[in-house]
Formats: sequence, C-alpha cells, structure tokens
Amino acid sequence: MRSKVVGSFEEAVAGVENGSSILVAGFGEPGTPHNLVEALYKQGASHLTLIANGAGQTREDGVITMGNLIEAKRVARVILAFTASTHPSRKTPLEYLNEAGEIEAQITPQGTLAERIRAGGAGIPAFFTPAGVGTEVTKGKEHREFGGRTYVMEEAITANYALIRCWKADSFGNLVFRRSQRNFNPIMAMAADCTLVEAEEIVEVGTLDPDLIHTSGIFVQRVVSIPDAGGRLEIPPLSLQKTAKNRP
Amino acid sequence: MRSKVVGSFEEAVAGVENGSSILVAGFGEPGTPHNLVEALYKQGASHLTLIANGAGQTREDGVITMGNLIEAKRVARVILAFTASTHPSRKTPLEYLNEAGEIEAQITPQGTLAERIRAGGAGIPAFFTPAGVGTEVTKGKEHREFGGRTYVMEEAITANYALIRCWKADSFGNLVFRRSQRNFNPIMAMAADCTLVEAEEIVEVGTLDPDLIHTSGIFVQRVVSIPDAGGRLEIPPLSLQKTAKNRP
Amino acid sequence: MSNSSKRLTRDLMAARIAAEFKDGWIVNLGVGMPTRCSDFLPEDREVILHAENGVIGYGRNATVAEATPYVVNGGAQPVLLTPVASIVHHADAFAIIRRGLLDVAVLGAYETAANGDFANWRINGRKGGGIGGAMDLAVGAKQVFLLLEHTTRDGLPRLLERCSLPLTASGVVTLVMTDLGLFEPTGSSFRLHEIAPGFTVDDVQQLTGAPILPTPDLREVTI
Amino acid sequence: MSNSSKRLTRDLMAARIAAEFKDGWIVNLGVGMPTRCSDFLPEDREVILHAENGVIGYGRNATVAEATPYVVNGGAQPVLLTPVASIVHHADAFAIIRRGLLDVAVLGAYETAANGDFANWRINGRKGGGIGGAMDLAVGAKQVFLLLEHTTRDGLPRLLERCSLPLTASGVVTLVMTDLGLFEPTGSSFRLHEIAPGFTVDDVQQLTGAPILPTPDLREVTI
Repeated sequence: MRSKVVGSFEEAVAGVENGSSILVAGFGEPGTPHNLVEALYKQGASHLTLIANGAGQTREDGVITMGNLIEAKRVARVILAFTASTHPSRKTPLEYLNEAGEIEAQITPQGTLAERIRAGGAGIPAFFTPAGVGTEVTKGKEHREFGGRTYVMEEAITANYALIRCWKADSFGNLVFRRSQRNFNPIMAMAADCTLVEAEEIVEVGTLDPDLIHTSGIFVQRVVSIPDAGGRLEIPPLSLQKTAKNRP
Repeated sequence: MRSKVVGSFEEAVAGVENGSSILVAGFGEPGTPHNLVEALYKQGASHLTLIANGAGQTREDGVITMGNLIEAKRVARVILAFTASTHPSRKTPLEYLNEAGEIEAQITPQGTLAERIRAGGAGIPAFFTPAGVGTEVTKGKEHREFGGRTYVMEEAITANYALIRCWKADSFGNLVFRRSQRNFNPIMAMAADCTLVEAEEIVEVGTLDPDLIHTSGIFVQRVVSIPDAGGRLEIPPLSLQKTAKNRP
Repeated sequence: MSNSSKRLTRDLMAARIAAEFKDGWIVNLGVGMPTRCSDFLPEDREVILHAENGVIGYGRNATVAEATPYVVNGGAQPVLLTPVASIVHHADAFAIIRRGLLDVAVLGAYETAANGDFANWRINGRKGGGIGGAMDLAVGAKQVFLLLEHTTRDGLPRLLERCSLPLTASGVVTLVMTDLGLFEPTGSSFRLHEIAPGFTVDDVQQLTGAPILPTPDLREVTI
Repeated sequence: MSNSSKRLTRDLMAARIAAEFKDGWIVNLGVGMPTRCSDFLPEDREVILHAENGVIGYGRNATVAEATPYVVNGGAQPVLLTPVASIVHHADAFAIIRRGLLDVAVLGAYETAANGDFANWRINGRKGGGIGGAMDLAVGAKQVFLLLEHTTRDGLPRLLERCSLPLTASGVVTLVMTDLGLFEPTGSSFRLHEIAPGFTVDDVQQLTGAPILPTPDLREVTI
C-alpha cells in the first residue's frame, strides 16, 4: 500500500495554485485545520475561493486563520454562512473588503451550505430546499412547489481542495473524527478533488475498525501528522477559554 | 430515559395499517430484517407499498420474505431496483402479479433509489442525477443540463415505516451496524415516520461510543431484541451457503 | 415603572423559555442567549438537545475543568454529552432539521413582528451578515421560540408590527421571551402572557412597536 | 473452428479483464461474472474494490470456513476485507459512483453494441427487470468494461451494431471481454485485440452482429 502520509504541512499544501477553490472544515475550534490554513498562508497562493462556515475572524494569540488570508488580499471570493461578525462593533477584514468591493462574498444558510457540499460530493448537481424561501438570500433563484410547499433550487459545491482535521488517520487516508470535530469534515473530504488532512494521530493501516471510519481513504490524497499533538490539541482552544464557565 | 424497547416482533409491528408505505432495508442477507418482515406477514396489513432493493424471492427454508407478502396479495405497489429475477427461468410472485396487472411495480436505478430515500430523510423534495438519462426508466421525467451534462429530476421517498436490522442498539434507539449490514439501514431509518428495529443485541444507554453510532436514536421509535441472536445470525444465511467457495 | 421594576436577567429569560420544553422534545438552541437554556432544562422531563454541528443529546455547559475541545454546541461553546448522545456530520445535522424532527428551535433575533416574522441575520445598511443555521431552523422546526432583549441599546422596540430588517423567515414565530415578559404573536398584536415583576402593561406597551394584548390571566414571570 | 478451439472459461474471462486493472484503481465489480474478478487481482498492483452496499476495500471471495454473514460484495456473496477497508451506507456508496471516483465498473450484459451502448436490465417482452446499480455505475465510472458470453443460449450474437434491448446506458463501454476474445467498441465495429485459442477471426465474425476489425498485433488471450 502506497502511503499518503507526507512529512510536513508545507508539503501537504504544495502545488495549490492561484485561483484554487478550497473547502475549509471546522465549526468553532473542533475540526478546524489550523495547521493547514497556516501552511496555506505561508505557501502564497492567491485569488483563492474559500468555502467554509465562517471566515471572518483574525486572532490575537498568533494562530493564523482564514481571516489572515483575507486580510492579505489573497482571497477573491468566499461562500459562507457568516460573512459578518455577529457584533457590528467587531468588524472583520472580510467586512472591510466586502464593503470596499474588493472581495465577492456569497452568504448562504448553513444547512444549504452543508447540503450543497454534500451534493457536490455525491455527484448531485442541484436540489431543492425550503431554507431561505421568502428572504433576500434566495431572490432570483428558481422556486418550485412540491406537495404544496415552496422550495428553492440550490446548486452543488465542489472544490479543488479540502482542508481537513481529524483525530486519527491511517496511512491509506481512512479518517476518524472525535465528537463535534466531525462537523463539515466528512462532507468536505468528499467534495474536493484533492483532500489534505492534518491528523492528531496516524496509525497503521488495518488498526482502525472499518465500522468506525467516518471518511474512507478513497476520498483522501495527503495526510500529515500534527507534531506533538498525540491525540491532544496543540493549539489552545480559544472558544474554550472564552466560554467555559468557572463553576465550583 | 423512556425505553423504546418492546417485548416482541408482534408488538413492534402492531398498528401498521392497511395502505401503509414501508421501507425494508437489507442487501442480500446482511441487514435484512427477517423477523420484522415475518411479523408483518403475520400481522395482516394489506394494500402495502414496499420500498426496497429487491422484493421478489420467496425461500424454501421457511424464512418469510417480502416475496411472501407479495404472493399473498398484500402489496399494492413496490418501488425496487429489481422487479424481476435476473434469470428469466426463475419467475417470482412479483413478476406474475406484475404481468397480470395486479401490482404496481416501479423500477428505479439502485443509486437513484438510495438517493431518493436519503433525500426523503433529509427534507429535500427533489434532486438531479445523471443515472438513467437516455433510457426508458427516465422517460417523461424532467431533464435539465448543468455544466453541459444532462440530468434527470428525481423526487424524494419517505414512508410510514422502516424495517431495520442492526448489530447493537441501546434502549434510546441508537444503532450500530456491522460491516455490510449497514447498506440501506441508516438512510431508511431517517426517511420513515416510524422506524422499527430488530437488534442482535440490546445494550445499556451510555455504553455505545457516540462516535461509533451509525443511526441516532432520534430516528428510531421501537427496538426489539432478536431472541438467541446474541450477536450472531439466527437465520442461516442463504447467500453464504450458496456462494461461498469450497476451497482447501 | 415602579422602583422595584428591573428587567429580567438573561439567565431568567433562558430559564423561563426552557420551562416550556415538553417531555420528549428535540430542541435546537441558537447562538447567543438561547444556548444558556441548556443549563436550565426541566429536571422532570427528557429533552434532547440538537446542535448544527451534529452533536445530538448534549447537556449543560461545561465548566473549565470539565470542558474538552472536542465537544461544543451550536454556539461553539464547550458542553457535556448526555448518555444518549450520538454524533452526525453537518449535512445530516441539517437533514434532521429539514426533515421536521425538531420540536422547537430557540433563536436570538434583532427584531420580530406580530405576524410571526423575525429578523436575525443582517442589519440594514450593512453589507454581509450572519445567517448560520437560522433559516434552516426557522422553516424546519415545528415551532420557533425567540429570546431577545425587548429594546435596542438606543431604547427602540424590537417587537414590531412589521420587521424593518431583512427577514430570516416569515410567520414562523410562536413564542417570544424578552426581558419584559413572555409574548405570543397573534397576527396583529402580541399577546402578553407573563410580565416582568414591577412592570405594568402600559410600561411594556410604551416599549413595544405593536399592540400588546394582556391575557385575562396575566401573571408575573416566574420559573 | 479447429478441434482445439474451446471457448474461454468464466474464470479465464474474469482473470483477463482483471489484468487490465491499473495500480491504484478503484473498481466496482457487478453481479454475476464480474465479481469473480476479485479472485484474480494482479498481485503487483493495488486495486481497491468498491461495492454498491458500501463496502470499500474488499478482497477475494471467502471460503466457507472464512465467510461471515456480515461481509458481502455487490453480488451478495461473502468476501474478505482488506486492511484498508471502510464501510459507508448505500447513499454514500452511490455518491462515490456518481462523483466519478471509480476508475472502472465491470458489468455483465445481455447485449452490447459497436457504438458503446449496452443493455443488461430487461429482456424484450418481459415486464419488469433488474437494474441494480448498473445505470449509476455506467454513467459514473470513468470506464465500463463488460464481461459476457459472446452468444446467447440459442447461438445468437450479443455483440451487435445496435442493441435490440432497452439500454442501460449509451456510448459508455470501453472494453468487452467475451468467451471468444477481448474487444473494443469503436463506433461502427469491434476492434478485436485478443482471440480465444483455436478460433479464427472469421469464426468470431460469424458469431458477431457487427463488423470485427482485428488489430495488426492480434494475439491469443493469455493471462
């Protein structure tokens, strides 16, 4: 078995060209491929299209995010469920560039985003959903009734790359996610031509129970081990620090 | 936590009314809910719609199948990927009734069938697929081009009931399937209003790893333990006897 | 307003709306105030919490000691799992929503209207916004409860005859909890079921952009 | 036909088509003859077998002693898993197919034509049929190889100028293995690359319903 394991994050993102479309997984902290995003930031590709849940924030703890890529004007287009921060007072680089017309920002309901990606990974070019009907986000789109209810047609999303983070991977690229790390990861891995994975642990082929594998290795092209992760998070989870309650 | 476990197959299928639509999982032997099908046969409901991969065969080893329900004229309509046996010499009850015009038999490509069920479970009323374009099975259906390729629109399938077989269940209805037992089971469980499960083993709530659960208990209404199964198959697998090779 | 009038705390608002959850319900709690509800679930009832990221069956918010970076709710906050917990991916999490399995979605909002409309994703004049899962939840859940402050920072009403902001969904709101009381949109007015202690119906009417109709058995908000 | 002419056995046909699999290919083997290929995979190449029921990375057919009722291929026959194996549900198994991840689908057929059409699901005059996964596989896989007997039980040709049976898909067949040789549909004819030992091109032409064009380097079928 040829191994898909590469030696560094740099190697994992090698060859990402200007103009590439990139799915970036994660919901909050869990399952966010911070290391691959940082490697992409250093790699230099520009005119990117980013597809993710949100991509606005930059951080003050040194962790490189999609927000940094956007701030550096390396991103031409985003498709997101959040294109602005929830608090108008905390403006993100994306918002400034969006207001200045320097980036194309497509906003889409989160379930529609997830289903468009799932459709892309499933070879389904388009489907109908009730989400957003009667709102400005579905204006100009095709609507149709099924069973007396109105739905809007949405088209699939595929991309050149997906950036994925998992708990365990084997060298064939079979992936296991832990708890809410799963989120967009399995569907994004299916929708990309080239799926790049950062894994907290890489194990021998044959040691993962086939019934427990969340993403089949046939969807994965490159896997890289996160140094010093060993099943733990190498980056202090910001959301955890901010929101976990101090209770007795 | 209220338990969804019921005491018998009879109890599990109680209340299935005439005219019900029923998804029946299984592909070959694995994941086929033989005990629930037998209970449904004894229960007596008629004018049923059955949705399954295939439903033709009757067996000579005493195992009751959907073929027996069809033979007993309890089925008004089927949606299947196989409406006739592969060998014209072995005619099934479904074929005789279909030729006589006594049953409505809709044939659909297997992937379209799976995706229609998945769409039903996902609240997606319709989608486009390339399967069957240019063949007689998509005649009269709406076709449309996306990206220069022609697709056909297919509508979702939902049903009143799903008959499911799993390896392990907890009393909340969380399910784990073993190997190719999975097949149609998870998507059918999602597409039914009332999902009935026969489980080879029932375990305490909290003992199944949340990451390993293939079907969430929120999709499941009733679970029944297969007596004397204990993780093994209580019915001799016909396909196994027939096809496994006698090699040294 | 009397001297004893004090708007309800966020915890009280969350606790009051959580008291509406019925036994066996599957509930989604939106980002912001709604996620607080998981700390106030009625102990005599079994309520299953569903999050957009695919966590089904989570429980209360985690303390710093309990928190792991692997388990977060729809607001990306660390939570604990309950024994019935299971995990699905994002597309399946929204399959559950669209399929209609949620008994209620509790959402935050900028505005809501007597006709059951609400707006929670974009402020007028601002480019971009944050929809998150709200549009899917609003049309998928059997009921939509809102948790919001009764007025803006500038003292303007958030409960209106018609929304002024771009809508999240039309005619779906069934219950509204603010820091002044518990309201039910009726089409042309808000029926006031419960009122914050120390406030009068007139107080509330003055801070509301639509007619307020107190129910005959109007009472103070209590948990 | 000489005395030594004997049609190829099913195992030989399966082995010859399996020899076409390239290193790294993802392959689906259809019900019937094609599933035999898993017993003849080239040992110097890594081939991943995919089945409609969601088993990815299965290997050879199981012996009675090895078989378990939990692991079957697309023909519902017991098989063994390889170390890279993973399992998905039926909808995801077909997502893989439609997404275009399969390098080849090897299918059985009643008929095929020089224009790359084939038919394998319904016999004329018969009500109903068996499509299985064939229509999805035929339009999803990068290539379609067929494995079929060269003639019907009545001696009529199965390789034709145009199919007479309802099509499974149009213009998708890239290689055809019969018990008389290895053929490539070219649009108007079948290019004959390899021929069963003991048969002449004329022998094959007489049993074929479309023009046969032998390649200049025509050779005997060998594994």
